[in-house]
Amino acid sequence: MNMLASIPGAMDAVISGTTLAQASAPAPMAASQLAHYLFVSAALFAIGLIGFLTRRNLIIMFLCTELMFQAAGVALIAFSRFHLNMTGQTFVIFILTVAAAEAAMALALVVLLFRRRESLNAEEFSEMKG
Amino acid sequence: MMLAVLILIPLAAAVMVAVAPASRARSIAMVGMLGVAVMAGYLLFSFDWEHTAAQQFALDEESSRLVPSLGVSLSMSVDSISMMLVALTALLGPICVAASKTAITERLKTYYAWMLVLQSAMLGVFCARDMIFFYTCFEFTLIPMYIMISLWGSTNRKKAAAKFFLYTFTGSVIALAGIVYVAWSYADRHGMWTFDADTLMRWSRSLPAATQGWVLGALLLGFAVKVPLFPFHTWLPLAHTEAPTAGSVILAGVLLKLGTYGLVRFAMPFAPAAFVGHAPFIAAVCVVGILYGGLICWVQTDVKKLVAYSSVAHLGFCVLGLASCNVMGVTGSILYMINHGLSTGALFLLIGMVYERYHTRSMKELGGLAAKMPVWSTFMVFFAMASVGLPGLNGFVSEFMCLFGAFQASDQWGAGMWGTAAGQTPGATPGHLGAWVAAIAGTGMVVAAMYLLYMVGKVVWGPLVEPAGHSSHGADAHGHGSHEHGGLPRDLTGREIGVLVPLAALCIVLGVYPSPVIKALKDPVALTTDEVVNFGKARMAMPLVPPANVVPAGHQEGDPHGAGEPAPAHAVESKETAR
Amino acid sequence: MGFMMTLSTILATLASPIAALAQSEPVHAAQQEAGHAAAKMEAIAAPGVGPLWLLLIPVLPLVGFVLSALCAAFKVKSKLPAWLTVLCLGASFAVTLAMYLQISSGQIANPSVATGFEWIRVSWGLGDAHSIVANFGLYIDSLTCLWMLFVTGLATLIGLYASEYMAGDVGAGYCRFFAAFNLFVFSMSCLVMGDNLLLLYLGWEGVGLCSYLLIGYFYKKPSAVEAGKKAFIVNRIGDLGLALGLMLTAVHFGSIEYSVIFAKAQPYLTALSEGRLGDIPAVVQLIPVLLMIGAFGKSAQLPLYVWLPDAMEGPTPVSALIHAATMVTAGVYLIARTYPLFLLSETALPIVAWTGALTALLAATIGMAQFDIKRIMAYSTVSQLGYMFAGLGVLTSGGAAFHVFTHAFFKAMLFLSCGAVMHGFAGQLDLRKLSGVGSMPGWRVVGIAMLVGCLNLAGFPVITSGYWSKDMILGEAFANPHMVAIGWILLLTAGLTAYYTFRVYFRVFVGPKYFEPGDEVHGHGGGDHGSHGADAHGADAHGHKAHDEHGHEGHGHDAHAHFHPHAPGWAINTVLAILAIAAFAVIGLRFVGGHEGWVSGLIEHSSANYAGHAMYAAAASHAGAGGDEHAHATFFGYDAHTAMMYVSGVVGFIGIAVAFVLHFVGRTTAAKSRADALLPLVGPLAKWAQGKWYVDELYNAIIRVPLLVLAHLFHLIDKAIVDGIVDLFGWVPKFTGSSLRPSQSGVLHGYALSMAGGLAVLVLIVVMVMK
Amino acid sequence: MMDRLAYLWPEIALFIAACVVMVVGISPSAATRRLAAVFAGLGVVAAGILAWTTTPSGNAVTASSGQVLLPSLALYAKVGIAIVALLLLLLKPGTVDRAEEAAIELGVQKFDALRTNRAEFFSFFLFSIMGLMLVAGADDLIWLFLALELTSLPTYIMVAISGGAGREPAARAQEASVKYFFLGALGAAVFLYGFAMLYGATGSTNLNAIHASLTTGGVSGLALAGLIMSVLGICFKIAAVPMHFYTPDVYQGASPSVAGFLAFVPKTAGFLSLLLLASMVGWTWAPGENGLTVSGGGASLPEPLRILFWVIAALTMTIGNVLALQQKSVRRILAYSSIAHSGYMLVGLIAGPGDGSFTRNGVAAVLFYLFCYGVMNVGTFAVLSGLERKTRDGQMSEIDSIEDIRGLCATHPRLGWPMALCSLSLLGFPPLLGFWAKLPLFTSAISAGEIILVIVLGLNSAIAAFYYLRLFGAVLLEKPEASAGEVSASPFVSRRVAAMVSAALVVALVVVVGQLTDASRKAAAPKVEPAASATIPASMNH
Repeated sequence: MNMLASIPGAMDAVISGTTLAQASAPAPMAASQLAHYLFVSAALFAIGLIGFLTRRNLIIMFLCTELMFQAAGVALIAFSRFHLNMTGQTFVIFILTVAAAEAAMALALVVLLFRRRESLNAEEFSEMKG
Repeated sequence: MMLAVLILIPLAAAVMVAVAPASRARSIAMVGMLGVAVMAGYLLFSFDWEHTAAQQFALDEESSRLVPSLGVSLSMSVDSISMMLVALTALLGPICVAASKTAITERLKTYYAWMLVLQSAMLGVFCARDMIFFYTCFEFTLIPMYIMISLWGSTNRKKAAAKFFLYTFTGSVIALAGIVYVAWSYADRHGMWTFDADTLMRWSRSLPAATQGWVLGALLLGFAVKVPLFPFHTWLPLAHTEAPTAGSVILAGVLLKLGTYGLVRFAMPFAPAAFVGHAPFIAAVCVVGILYGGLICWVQTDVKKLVAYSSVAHLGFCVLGLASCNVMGVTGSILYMINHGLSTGALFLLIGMVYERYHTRSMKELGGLAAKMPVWSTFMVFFAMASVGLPGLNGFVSEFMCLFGAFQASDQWGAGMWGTAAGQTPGATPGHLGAWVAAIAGTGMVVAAMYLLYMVGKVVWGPLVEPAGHSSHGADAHGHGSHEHGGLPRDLTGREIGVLVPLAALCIVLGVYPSPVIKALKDPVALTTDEVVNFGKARMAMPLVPPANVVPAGHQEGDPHGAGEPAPAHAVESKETAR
Repeated sequence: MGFMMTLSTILATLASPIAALAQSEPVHAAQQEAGHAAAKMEAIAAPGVGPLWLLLIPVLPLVGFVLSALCAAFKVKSKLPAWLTVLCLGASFAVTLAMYLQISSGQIANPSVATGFEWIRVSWGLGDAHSIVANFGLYIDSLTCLWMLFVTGLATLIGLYASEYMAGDVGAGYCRFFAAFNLFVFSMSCLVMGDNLLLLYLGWEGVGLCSYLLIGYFYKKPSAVEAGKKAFIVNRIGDLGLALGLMLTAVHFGSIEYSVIFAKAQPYLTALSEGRLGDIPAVVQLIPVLLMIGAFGKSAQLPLYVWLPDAMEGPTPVSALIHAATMVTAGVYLIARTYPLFLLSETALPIVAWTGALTALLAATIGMAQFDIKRIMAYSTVSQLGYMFAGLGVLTSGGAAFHVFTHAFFKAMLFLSCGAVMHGFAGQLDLRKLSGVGSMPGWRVVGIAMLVGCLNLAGFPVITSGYWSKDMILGEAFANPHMVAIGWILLLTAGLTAYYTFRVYFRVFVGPKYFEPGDEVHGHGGGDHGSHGADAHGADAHGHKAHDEHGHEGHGHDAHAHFHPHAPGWAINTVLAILAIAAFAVIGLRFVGGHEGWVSGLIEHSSANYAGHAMYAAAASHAGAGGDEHAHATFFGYDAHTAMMYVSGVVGFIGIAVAFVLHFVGRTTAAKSRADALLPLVGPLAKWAQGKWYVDELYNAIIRVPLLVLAHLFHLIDKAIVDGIVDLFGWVPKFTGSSLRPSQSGVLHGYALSMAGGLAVLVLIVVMVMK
Repeated sequence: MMDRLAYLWPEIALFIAACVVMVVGISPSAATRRLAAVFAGLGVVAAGILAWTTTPSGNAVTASSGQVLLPSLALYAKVGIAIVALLLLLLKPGTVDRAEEAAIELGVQKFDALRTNRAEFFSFFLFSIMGLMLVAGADDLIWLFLALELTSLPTYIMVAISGGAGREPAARAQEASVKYFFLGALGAAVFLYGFAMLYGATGSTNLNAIHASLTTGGVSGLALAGLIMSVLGICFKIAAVPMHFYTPDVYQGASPSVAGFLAFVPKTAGFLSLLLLASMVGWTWAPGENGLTVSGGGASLPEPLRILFWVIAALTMTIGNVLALQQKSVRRILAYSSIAHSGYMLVGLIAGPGDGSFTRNGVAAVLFYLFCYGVMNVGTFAVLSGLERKTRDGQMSEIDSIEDIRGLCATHPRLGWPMALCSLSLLGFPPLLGFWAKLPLFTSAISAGEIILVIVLGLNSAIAAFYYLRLFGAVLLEKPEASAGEVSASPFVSRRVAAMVSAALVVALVVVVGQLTDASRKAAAPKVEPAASATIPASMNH
């Protein structure tokens, strides 16, 4: 993915540039370490996307979107550590709450659908077209 | 203020028609139309005929402001050109209502309400001095016509109505783009938006020729669809054959004139350099339109389609007059708008009368009606002659002036083989048309004779041919019983004659004694041609003496070098045009 | 009847004022004769202001038209419109006569202008220099008097004739006929008396309209409607030429009024007379060529003559007045009126002469081979008009005018006689089905009138006016060294004319008595072509049954026994008598007044004047023959004029003799004559001549059919391509819409996939742009 | 802290109203249950008034208290949202459990607090509107993310439960909700990841801070990637091209009143967030010669972003219009027309703020268009929801195909004429509101030099003319199909009122177009430090 390729380059610019919230206490994280974390989050994101596209079961598809949410969380934590400020982590907390809300909603929807259609295969739901 | 009243009367009548019971719809509509006619008459009476070029009856600035940030205002005013066309619209209104008494039997309220709305929209177009107000009325004429065609048309009316609406709508969107571009370039320079016609004219005149070319292209495209000029005319025959009689009369009588009025009032002053530059191209399109339209008429079997194509040919002459950019040509084309409205409107009325009796328009099923309908035949021959341009009737005066305008407008008269030793040809005016254009367009007169006499020969003269259901048994001596349902006697009723007589009288009067109309048009036409030929130097030079009944409209606020309203006509003497 | 007497006395007293005029005349002519080299053309005098009562001349026929139209509106069932017409036209003739008397006595200045009201005035600049003015005014000079005299005179007579001739249609179409008749005279007077070319154009198209209405009078017959349409359209083609000429005059001279044109043409004329031809710009030389096209259209000359023979579909009075005497001479009048312009152009007059001569020859050859006597008379009119144009071409405008004058009378008489025959024999016009009519009871007057007419037309020496007028033209043709070829053509045509004229006379009016009734469509008591739907005519007093459509051919033969021809009434006979007397009286005019007679006297005082010998040298010189001096060609050594006196008489006599031998001697039946024996000798020529040299078919093939094909092609193009493109614009969005529609497959994964794909594509685009 | 609260009074009012409505909804007495809608209305009105009075705008907004990029955006947006929300409320999605309520009245079925979801519908409605107002007031990425999620989650539920009685409509609603939810979640994930990257690139989530770091430090690759990901994610909300696939099925599946809600609320949320993102990354202000000229004139968005917007705008307009041509179902036509209108608004976005005068200011044009679109669209959906037809199995189902609305002006004039007027206004026919909304788009695009886009805009409005004309013609001219089941007006008067009010607004607002345009221009005006720049020249507020 070309985005990944551009990240190390971005890192040098960031480091040389002045980041605002330069925390005093813990030592700044090295760019290479950040890249590892970002690589993991990108992978998670990709897996989630591919899972969403391939799997037919609605619950699995929802789980894939959850995966993509968590990928963003991982990235955020890595950046927070990198920038040494807490904003990223607060963001993750909120992501978790929202993900939980969505999960509740998704399962409620799945229950509603299952009662009607006895099956959770996505192909079932395609009468409307054109 | 009076113009606002003029435009509101039909709207008010339309509302009353919508509210009133269906039975009274027609009478209210007639009252509304007559109200408009009376108001137009009063305007004609109180119009200051000395300063015909001045914008009269203008609304004062404040009350007409609509969208200040966009500079859009409801500014209305009228000079003698618009006054003539307002009079024509006011005249055709009552005639159409009277003519559709027997033709329209169901959904009367919708019909008359929308006809009144159409009338007010048309009047709005002729009185508008603000481009957006003009564009709005220009667009608003589409809805009533669309409804009339799709409700009271004959066989494939849906397709005809949709094509009519979409074709004209696209054309006018392109014209709007042109107008907005000019307004934007003005705002870009002056920092303030305005859509007032005079200001934009003065501004767009100063644009470089290339940009003027684009502006002219957009405006020309928009109005050419409406006129209709040659390549954009295919909607007209379809719309005419499907429209009810009164719809056709208004469509031919006034709606086509919106295009030509737009050309003379907005396209020419907005892009004078480009217009003069492209005049030969426009003339070529017109000449093609004349011959192409004429020849197609000759092979038509449907009478209405024949007269529709003849409108394409006739309006070719009208725009040819404009393309000549000289007083003779432009006066001729404005006269042509009025004359075409009268003669072709009458022809459609006549065709409608036959359609009400025999329910067919195909020339194969009709023939030799002179035997059965002598009065109708007299009127048919009369109006055919008027539209073929027989001298003594109105068609000739305008057709001759357009042709002569084109003949005159050429630089060749001064020099070369055509020139004279003394180099002085008093009758010539600068331009790029000349003898050959007039000669080829002149053959259009012969073609006009061919197709109109073909129609008259087939429908009026010749052995009696009646459609299957209507032929009264053989040449019975007394032909009393008429089989035509719809309760119409064989020949014209008093009402129908009453509708045709005013048109015929006007044809004769305008044919024999057109000089008062020509004199009235002299100044605004001189102004327009001067603006096109030498970019409005005359208007600039005019002293600032506002004529009597013009509310001092004052300068367009924030426009430093505006010369205000053009001043009395006699100051307008465009310079010596002959070299 | 009283009116008739006053008319003949007037004619007789013509001599007195002319005599007064003549005294002053010879001196001037002689002087002109002598000083040929240095003679300066006296300019056309600036017009004086004419009295307004002159406007009565055009207004009276207009009043007649309005009254007849009212009669039509109120469905008048009597002969009232006829009497109204005769009254109005008679009054108009009286006013014309008064005008002539005042002009000749000098009370009104010779060229004078009486303006009624302003018709069209468009000015595009300062003052008059840049404006075109067309008033409803009259330009009066002797040429106008000449023309209006015979127009209104003949119109009155033929109006009287028509009152009886059209009696059959009293209830239906009678008013319409007389309305168009009056409108025609009004248009003709506008044409002749108009003071500007635009009013001439109004009259020009007005007479075209009236001829359309009158030719198409029997509108039930498709052939009549077709003929009317053909006449109007061919005239319109001519009118286009006239319009362009008018515009060119307006552009060059800055005005279209005769007085201004002649004044502005003056410098060119002086240049011409001094032989400085270079000074005349090409534009000015083009004007007459364009005006000529209009003249040829209206006066049925070579290219545009095809409409006149078909115009015989109209009732006979129409053929007599319009298509023989007045309307067709409009072309001659136009050239005479604008003669100074024609003189300016090197090529104009020779073209006119040659066209005239060729038309005369062509028409004569066709006339010889026809069987329908009205068609023969039509072709003879075309031929005689060719003579007049040739006369104008060879610079004898006086001779041409005199021929117009004489031709008007005797051709009207011939047509009316044929009309009387057709009227009497229920529409029979075929000379193979009629014989010995002159000697039948009640047909005496018609026979004599026919004889007089034929003699005049054939140009029987000395005693006929036709001879004198034709002689003037022939004389002048041979006098002019360059026009000798035309002279010979005209001479040959004179012979042919004499032959076909007397072919008709000997086949129809003399010989064994025999007749077959025609198909009654044209004649009196015809079918229900009355437009008012009034009851059909039912049994006519004389037993003609009313037939709706074409009568049955067969009916004629078996009815031989009990059908007897309907002899013409008093109105027809008196008119024929008057015309016969007039034909002879006109000879007098040749010798009275002026060097070459009364008519050329009038011409000399009008704008058509410049036929004086002084001009001779100039015309000769710029006709390219190197004007050494006033070369006066001789005819085999003798002086051209005197020689022509004898030669043309002899040729005429030979023509009559040949006709006598072939068509009278030994002819026992109406159908056959000795001429038929000669047919094989001539071979295909006879068939071709009978087929009118297939000119109609030629025009149809090279003009009408291609135009029809082109029209259908345009219609196809319009429907397919122009409309097609518009529909294409409509179709493209629909097509893309329908092609994109499957993308909405309804399946969730499909959407997700295309969303992801879309994202990828967009990112790709952004990245590419970044590069 | 207290000045932050000043932003939230309208949202607080909505929140309280939502809770009250929920409680009222489960009260045993039917009368109080029916009051739920009234309470919801009161809540929205209160929020509107509070927004009008309390929201700080213009210079009152300080860096700490809110985003200074478009300071007065919140005031205009919140008031506009409140007005359109009121109209949407009038649509009163009462079909949710009408059969159940009827059964309860007849006593056939005992009221069971657990089963009923009528009032919950209104609370979700209010929560979604609250989310929308939060988006308007957002000044932080986290806040923006939460607000967007708060806007869309309730809508998923509304779609799912809006199917109303009857087997077949419910099944269709559920299918719609599936598609909407899952694709929505995908979109959310994408823009969340974008936000993450943005944070990563700039180190802060506060919009002002990000703006400052981007303008000073320049837009790094990571920031650009983050921006693009978030823009593409948000495109789902405004149904722009790559993410538009759900729209037709969802609008057809959900009941028209909910579809009307979907046509306005997520679209406004999307556009407001796009405006914030774009103003965050571009449009730095410099007082110009006659008003404010953006540095680098209008197109100061980074080139790739501008190209992205340009391509999305062109594709959205064209595909939206073109696909609508042959549709038989009115709902699907309106769905595609809403896609097309998103395309038009994107043109305004690209044109950027210009020099601040109304006709040069794309942002003002977008805001004005949003409001006008909201008003026009409610009319059309109100008409659809105002009609219903008895299906075979006796149930009353809502109409779908164009045949059902034939001759509506004759049969139900109070619904026919609003549809006619609104479809003409959506077309942009001159005297109506739609034309005045589209005109600034034309002028701002021309002033920004996007000539090609203007041509595409013109062509599209011509193509759009075709299917709007079909709607107009069907309603006004054609005779009702005799064969189809008898189309009757639904019992809910409020829907007819909504239709008529919206039609009246479409005509009446033309008179006050001047004032409205000024308001939207002020909304799009930048924060100008009084000390630094000269007062805005007189001609500016002309």
